[in-house]
Amino acid sequence: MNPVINDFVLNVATVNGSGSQSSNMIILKALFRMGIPTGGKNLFPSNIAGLPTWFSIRVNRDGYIARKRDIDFTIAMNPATVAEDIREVKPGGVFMYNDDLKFDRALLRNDTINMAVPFRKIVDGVTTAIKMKKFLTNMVYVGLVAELTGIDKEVLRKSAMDQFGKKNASIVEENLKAIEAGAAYAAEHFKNPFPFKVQSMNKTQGKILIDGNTAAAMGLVYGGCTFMSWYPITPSSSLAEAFAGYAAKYRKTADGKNSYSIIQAEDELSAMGMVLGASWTGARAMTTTSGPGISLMSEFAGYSYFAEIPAVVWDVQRAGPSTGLPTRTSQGDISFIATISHGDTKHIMLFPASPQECFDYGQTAFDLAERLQTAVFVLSDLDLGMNYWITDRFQPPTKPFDRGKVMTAETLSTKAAFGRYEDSDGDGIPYRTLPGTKHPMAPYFTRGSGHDEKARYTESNEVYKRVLDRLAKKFNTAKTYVPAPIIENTAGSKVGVIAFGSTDIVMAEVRSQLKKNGVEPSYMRIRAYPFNQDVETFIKSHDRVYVVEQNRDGQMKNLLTAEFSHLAPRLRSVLHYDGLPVYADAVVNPIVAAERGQMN
Amino acid sequence: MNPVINDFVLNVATVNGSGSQSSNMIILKALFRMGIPTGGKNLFPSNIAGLPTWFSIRVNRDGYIARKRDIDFTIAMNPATVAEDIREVKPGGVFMYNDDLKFDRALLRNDTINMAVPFRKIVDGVTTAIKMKKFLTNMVYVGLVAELTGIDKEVLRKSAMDQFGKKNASIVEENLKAIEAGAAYAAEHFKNPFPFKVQSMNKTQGKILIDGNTAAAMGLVYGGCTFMSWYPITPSSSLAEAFAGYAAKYRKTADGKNSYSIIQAEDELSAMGMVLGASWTGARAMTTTSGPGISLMSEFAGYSYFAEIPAVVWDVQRAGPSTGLPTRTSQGDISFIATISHGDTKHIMLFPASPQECFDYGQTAFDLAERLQTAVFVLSDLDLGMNYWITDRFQPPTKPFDRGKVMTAETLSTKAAFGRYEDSDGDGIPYRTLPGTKHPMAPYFTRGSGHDEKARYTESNEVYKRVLDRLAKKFNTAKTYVPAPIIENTAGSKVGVIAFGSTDIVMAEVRSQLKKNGVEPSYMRIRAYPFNQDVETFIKSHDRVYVVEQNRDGQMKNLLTAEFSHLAPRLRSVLHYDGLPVYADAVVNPIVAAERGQMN
Amino acid sequence: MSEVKTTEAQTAAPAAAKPETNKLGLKKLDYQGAPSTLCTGCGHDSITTHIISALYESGIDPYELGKMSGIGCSSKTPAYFSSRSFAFNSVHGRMPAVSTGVKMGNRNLKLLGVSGDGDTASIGIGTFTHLIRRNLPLVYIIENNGVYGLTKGQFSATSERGAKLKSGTVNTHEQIDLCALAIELGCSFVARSFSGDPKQLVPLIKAAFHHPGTAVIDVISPCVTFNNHEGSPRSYDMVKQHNVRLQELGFVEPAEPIQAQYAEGETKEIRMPDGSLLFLKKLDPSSHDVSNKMAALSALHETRASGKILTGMFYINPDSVDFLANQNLPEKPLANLNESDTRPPAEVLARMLEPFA
Amino acid sequence: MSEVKTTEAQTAAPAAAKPETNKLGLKKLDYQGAPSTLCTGCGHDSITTHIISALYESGIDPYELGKMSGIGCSSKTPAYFSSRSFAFNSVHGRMPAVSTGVKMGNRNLKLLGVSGDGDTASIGIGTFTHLIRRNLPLVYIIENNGVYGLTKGQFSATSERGAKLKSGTVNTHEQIDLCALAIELGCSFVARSFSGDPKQLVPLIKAAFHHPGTAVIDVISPCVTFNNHEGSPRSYDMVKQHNVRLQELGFVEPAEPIQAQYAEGETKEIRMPDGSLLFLKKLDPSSHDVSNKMAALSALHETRASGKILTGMFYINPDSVDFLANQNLPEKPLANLNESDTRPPAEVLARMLEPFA
Ligand SMILES: Cc1ncc(C[n+]2csc(CCOP(=O)(O)OP(=O)(O)O)c2C)c(N)n1
Ligand SMILES: Cc1ncc(C[n+]2csc(CCOP(=O)(O)OP(=O)(O)O)c2C)c(N)n1
Ligand code: SF4
Ligand code: SF4
Ligand SMILES: [Mg+2]
Ligand SMILES: [Mg+2]
Repeated sequence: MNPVINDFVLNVATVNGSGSQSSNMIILKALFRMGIPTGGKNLFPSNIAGLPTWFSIRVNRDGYIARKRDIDFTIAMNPATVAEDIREVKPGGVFMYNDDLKFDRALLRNDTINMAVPFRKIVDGVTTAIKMKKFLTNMVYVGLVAELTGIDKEVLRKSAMDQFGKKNASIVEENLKAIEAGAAYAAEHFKNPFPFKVQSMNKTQGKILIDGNTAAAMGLVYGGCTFMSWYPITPSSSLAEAFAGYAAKYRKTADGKNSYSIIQAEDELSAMGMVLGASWTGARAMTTTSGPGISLMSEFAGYSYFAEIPAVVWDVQRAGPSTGLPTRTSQGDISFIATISHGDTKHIMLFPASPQECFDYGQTAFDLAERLQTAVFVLSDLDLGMNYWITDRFQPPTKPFDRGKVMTAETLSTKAAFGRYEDSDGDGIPYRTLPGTKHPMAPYFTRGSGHDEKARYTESNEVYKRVLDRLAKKFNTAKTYVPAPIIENTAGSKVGVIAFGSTDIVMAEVRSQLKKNGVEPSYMRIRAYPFNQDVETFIKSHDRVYVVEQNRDGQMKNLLTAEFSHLAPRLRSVLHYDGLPVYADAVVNPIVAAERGQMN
Repeated sequence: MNPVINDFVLNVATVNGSGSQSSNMIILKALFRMGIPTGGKNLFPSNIAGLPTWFSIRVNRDGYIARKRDIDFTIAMNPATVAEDIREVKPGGVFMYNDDLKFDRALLRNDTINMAVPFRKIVDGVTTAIKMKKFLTNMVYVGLVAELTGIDKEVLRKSAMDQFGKKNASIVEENLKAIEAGAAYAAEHFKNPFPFKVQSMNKTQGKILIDGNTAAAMGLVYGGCTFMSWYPITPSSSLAEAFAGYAAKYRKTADGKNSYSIIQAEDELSAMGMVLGASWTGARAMTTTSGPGISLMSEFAGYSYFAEIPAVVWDVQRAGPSTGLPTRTSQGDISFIATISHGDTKHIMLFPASPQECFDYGQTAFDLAERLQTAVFVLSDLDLGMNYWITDRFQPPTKPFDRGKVMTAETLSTKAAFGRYEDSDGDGIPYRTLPGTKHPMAPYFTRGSGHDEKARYTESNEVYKRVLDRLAKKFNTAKTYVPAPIIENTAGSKVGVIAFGSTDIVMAEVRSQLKKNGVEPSYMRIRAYPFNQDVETFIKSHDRVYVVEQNRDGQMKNLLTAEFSHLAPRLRSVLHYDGLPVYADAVVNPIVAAERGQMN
Repeated sequence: MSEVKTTEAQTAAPAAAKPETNKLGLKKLDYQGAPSTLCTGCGHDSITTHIISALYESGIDPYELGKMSGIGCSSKTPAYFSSRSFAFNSVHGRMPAVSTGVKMGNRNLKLLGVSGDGDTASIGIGTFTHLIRRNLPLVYIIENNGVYGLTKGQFSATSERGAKLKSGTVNTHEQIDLCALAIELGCSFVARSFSGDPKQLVPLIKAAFHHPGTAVIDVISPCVTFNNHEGSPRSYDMVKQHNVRLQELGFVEPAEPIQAQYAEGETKEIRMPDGSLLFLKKLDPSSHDVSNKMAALSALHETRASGKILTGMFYINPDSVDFLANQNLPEKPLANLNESDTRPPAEVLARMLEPFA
Repeated sequence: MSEVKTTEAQTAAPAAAKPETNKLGLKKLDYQGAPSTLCTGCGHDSITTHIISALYESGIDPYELGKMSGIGCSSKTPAYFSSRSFAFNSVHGRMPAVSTGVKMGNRNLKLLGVSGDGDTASIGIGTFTHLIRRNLPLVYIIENNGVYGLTKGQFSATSERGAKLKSGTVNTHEQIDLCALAIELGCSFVARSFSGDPKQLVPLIKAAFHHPGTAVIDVISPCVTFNNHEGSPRSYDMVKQHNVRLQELGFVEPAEPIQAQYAEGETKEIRMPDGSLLFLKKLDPSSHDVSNKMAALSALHETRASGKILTGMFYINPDSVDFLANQNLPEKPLANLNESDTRPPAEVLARMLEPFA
């Protein structure tokens, strides 16, 4: 039976805090550097050490690297989950396990290729330092996998060296020896042909393998972020910490000063208050958090909307509600953020679908916030933010910053009068002056209570309604500024599919499987709220439109329904919401079933 | 020209902090006690003293006592607003003003009956105590109004005596003299027939004139509220303070103890935390606040939903967003509360439309919260909560409290096992045990993170989805428990109108005016979310359904659209959102225009 | 609480020496919880062990204990002791607010709150302040490791100015000393201890359960993963080196016989309202009098500058009036009140409505 | 700030005696704001008057002043002074957080924060605590009337235990003394004053503008509508009766000549980093040394028990290091940085991406 080439899922079951992360990265990096499309996902627990952790690597020649449920090749290193790991392997798959683990060998299945490996013995052959043993154990399986699947030895070595970075030579040496020991063991003991092989391809030239949070941090450096106030929370902390790292290195002014300020606030509520204060002065200010932090920012979000102060809020969504599953993913904060805060509020949302867009929105979010003078929420999620994705190299942005409508002392002196909340251009967006502007007409009073066009306090019902109507007009104007959807129409198709954010990663695979089932829908990826004209046109030009999202209540579908109620009957939900990233079948099966039902 | 009987709007323009509130109440009470349908509205500023305040009293024989824009009879006591007050009087109306005010008499109109009254002179005739003068001035207009409109002298006297309650005799005496001085002046100087008269009727027998907040406080006393934690905020403070007053008087146990605890928390976030703690033990716990407080309760609202802990949150809505107009009304918190808090959450809302329902929901809200083990939000508003409404006397509730599914030590001992989040009855609602229950199976671990049916910590995707699905089933079950809509169908009508909460007060007048315009729609008053079957049936059985609400974004319509997307195209919005209560024309005109457009 | 004794069958151990039991007839084992998921060697796990000892020795009925916590590694620990007790693991920084509601709802529950230094001093400092202002009867244990353990080691507000993380980040902010803050705010039971010192911590916890008001015990509890490195002022080594223990402590329950193991003279005896006794034997004659608030504050300020870590009882006022005292609550918990206890008779409603007729 | 002098035309008053102007050539009138909408006689309005005096005498450029506040009658006052300055009336209890962002965004803005006792000690105590921990340079005036004025007179957290409202409600909670709390939290400029005492308050405000860090001034400011009744510890009469003024105060701007109006001996001279001088002439030789933190705390604790109200400078450390010092910010405010200041060159991005290739 000849082996499957460049198409399998490797799943490593270990315990967190055991250093398996670097072994997994070496394998992932090597495959990527062999030009093979690869995706890596870390399924980690919400504690620091000792609980089950799985790292899955999907290799797929066609570039389908979203989550795939069935597992071809498992490496079982964790006694606590060995029974479950045995069950999860696809029939005909490979179950390799650490022979030192204590478990009932009768559990081993006869429809899988079971490979016992004496890790302790192999490690003992490499080192006598007890402290090192725990970490070297994980390196052994790097060698085993490389040998069995045919990973290029030189590429593997280079990846290992990169991974150990500046660690001292002896440690690097021991790790490499452990890898080789694993490879040697495999070569010597597992002679029969291995069912899953890799072969170099050329699908990753000029690309990088990066997580969304790091990409976002780079994007903020280039997007002109000068103020970040944040509070630690999984899965958003790595974005803030990456920005702190890059800013310290690359954001020094000529005279060695920092062109930024980062504050770890006492909580998310204060963090959002600091953002509004800094944005009010004209700085590009943002915060990054997850669901629980967004809830604490509700009151200030309403202030940003009504007093029209720019703000960028990065929400790396996790499975809610409440504390929920801090280390699982979801797209569950959409309904909440769309109208967050009491009263008539509507907020701008961006839905990045790749590290590339996480990078680009580092500037786009600020441009929109300063242009529209309101809060812009960027809804990433744990899967996109913390897992590793192949993406084109980011190009340094050339588009100048859009600082929005700012009235300087010079421009003021050409005006007869100035009203902070005057709709002088008719697009609903007023001009603002920055604190410190030395001109008698510049200063104004910012408040969250009733105010007129001159920012004076008023309780007048006419003025209050006028301001609310202008804010609605401004939100409508936003449609012309926010990123338009990406549409791939299938000529003549009566069926459309809508997805957004990280769900997009599975959509190529979904559409190819749908095609095999005789369904060739048009596809629209929504990138922002409010929805512009193209979104309406797309829905209108199809009879049935499936809205695919990773939450229980069909939150995007509800927004589309409210916006285009005349088209609501065409919309149907395809929902996946168990905290793990969506996989192709979860989308294909319901659509095929519905379309089949449609036909007869 | 014979006078209009029992159909006019009196508008008193004064300055807050000048004690005009008691004068206005004496007039309102007298009219009410003459059996004439009357409604009183206080239009007050967001400060303590010195700013313009208007009190409008609408007398209407047909019982239409919602806000009416045109003013028939104004009493101008405030120099700062006299020009505006002159403009606002209906042609042919009466503009009575304090002659001591300094303003340009040329502003007085010739199409209104202008009546100058020398208040200082009249008051000087009553007292020499300078401190008293300011307060007695307002009493003078009580006499003027009574004399001119024909308010029954005895009824007026009784109302004045009640109003002064336990004040010392001499003060009461002086006030009565000021009233009489006013009446005498009118009798002597304004001989020609007055255009607006009142005549006793019998429309208020056995009724009371009360504000929604006080009614709610009484309802909480009878509804079994044993714990209230709150933070002062307009327009909700009077609800908490009324409950504190009634509880102190009427909620003493046999041995003189308090059958309740009230805590003024340091902020609304802590207040909601206290509610959850007390509800968790089994106490009927609630908090009362307005928009800004609701925003601060976002995180705990999600906890209440996911860990399934009862809570009652009274939201006396005010004009938002942000600080907004603290002393103006709106129904603007609906979208925010429906899915408040991050993640997939859905919350139960009740929409009281009268002081009677504010009273009833004092028990209903707790019954629902304990039955469904979740937060119940009661959305009142400033108009319903702080203004005065004629309503039937409340009857002491006889329905026993519904304490929901509580497993006692006794019932536990009949069970083989107990799981706090087990759906043993299949309606999605599990059983809970109260802390302190002395049985080995009783104790469980309450958390906002992932948990299984036995309340054990888990990050399993299957269990997480199962819990989310059960919570959705529970929310569906809620449809059978929450108050059903009140429906008045017009046989054969293709048009329906939906309203809810305080908007209902204007609907009788709206429907009678619509009828005059040849439009006789069916009317449904929604009383709760989630919507039960009757709501769907109502929409389904009409081609065009107008959803009338007091917010800009059509928040109820959006909820209906999301819930019944197949019926969405039938729904149309009629919106009024300027912070002042809705008036008949604001609803009638757009519906008539739309229906006329429909016909041709 | 009703007098019903726990009814579940005692699995009698026939042969082995009859296992030691407390006044409730429970074994220490009966106060265990689920296995911990914290890092091996984490200070919090030692605190859990000492909490178990205190509960067991005090003979606290697990059914009457309410375990409250916020969010963090520390706040997970209620799952690792007394699993027969109800627990409420709330949201980050809000344990004091939830505990206030719980105590009002059921006054018979003895509340033990466990929180972290991030949970208390950063996001939770507002609820901490107002808990003390109200003086809610709650045993408040802060498991203080100077960092946010669960979110991988950022500084918390209690970390010393100038402290350095493994990543090299230096803390430039003023340190919050939760004990000095609690004393300034009027807290009537303030102590500090160390996760590795059961002889000091167990008596403190036992005394705290008898205190009429909020009892704050700030326990230094090293985070072996993020704040136990060379030069960290919170590592096991540094704490052991700089720990200055103020007193030898002993606690005697009301009914317990007093083994006179405390030498005369330097031993201060503090009688709690219920007659239980806390013995404080000064280890240094010059150390301050624990009933003198200003002396306690000065002692804390002086040692802070010196780098020494003062542990033991700082300040206690056994005559403190707790929050319940002026709530005039009935014996029967509010949670158990029903229609008959709360619904006024029909004519009361008529009287209420009178002014509105 | 750039050296551009204010350019708007000075309306020269030809005939009348040339009106007094400050170093900027501005009249006191130029520091007025909109008419107040507070109750006549409200203490807050007097504080506004004294703020105007301090701004005028200090010659603070209205364009460089940022007026920050939370929500309450007190927080409305920024509208009633210096209407040429930008103002940010934020949400209840969060002025310190917004101010932190404002100062980072534009370091050249001098920030004056006005808050109420409810805004600071109840909902805002968390942001107050962490503002001090970070030591943000901000003049923080608390207009303290012991109640929530704007929501009609409920108690705030600073009201004395046992105080009684007109409605008869008695405060049973522990009082928070914001000055003692600030000192304990490490604030390096803490003073208390009284709305009716400009001779004390004006120099304090002027000194606060020169302080390198957070400067807290708790100003007792009677609410004539809800807390000025017989027996209220915060009424004008009670404050006048019990006010114990610590020092005669004088403040001299760096350039100003020192009129030697301070007697030798008992006068302490505090030199601010920019050379300006705060003179403190003790009115009672036994009163504490303002550079001694513990002495300040003891003085506050003693007087609290006595019912006396101590006012004046409690504690000051002019060598305090403010939050900006270790932020390593460029001279040019972050608000004014654009592509050229913030975008690293293209090859930097290549270097950043290197580890991910
Ligand atoms: C609103 C909110 N913000 C942030 C978090 C993320 N979070 C979880 S634990 C923690 C800090 C815990 O630190 P500490 O209280 O010191 O406990 P430790 O882990 O050190 O024992 C944070 C910030 C959260 N759960 N909720
Ligand atoms: C989140 C929130 N809660 C409550 C309020 C209502 N509120 C407005 S002012 C105020 C208290 C003000 O008291 P204080 O700060 O002492 O100022 P004062 O009016 O006494 O000057 C409150 C509770 C609000 N605006 N926002
Ligand atoms: S991270 Fe630190 S605090 Fe958390 S469990 Fe590990 S050692 Fe304990
Ligand atoms: S209510 Fe009190 S604080 Fe508010 S303006 Fe009036 S006197 Fe001042
Ligand atoms: Mg910690
Ligand atoms: Mg106040």
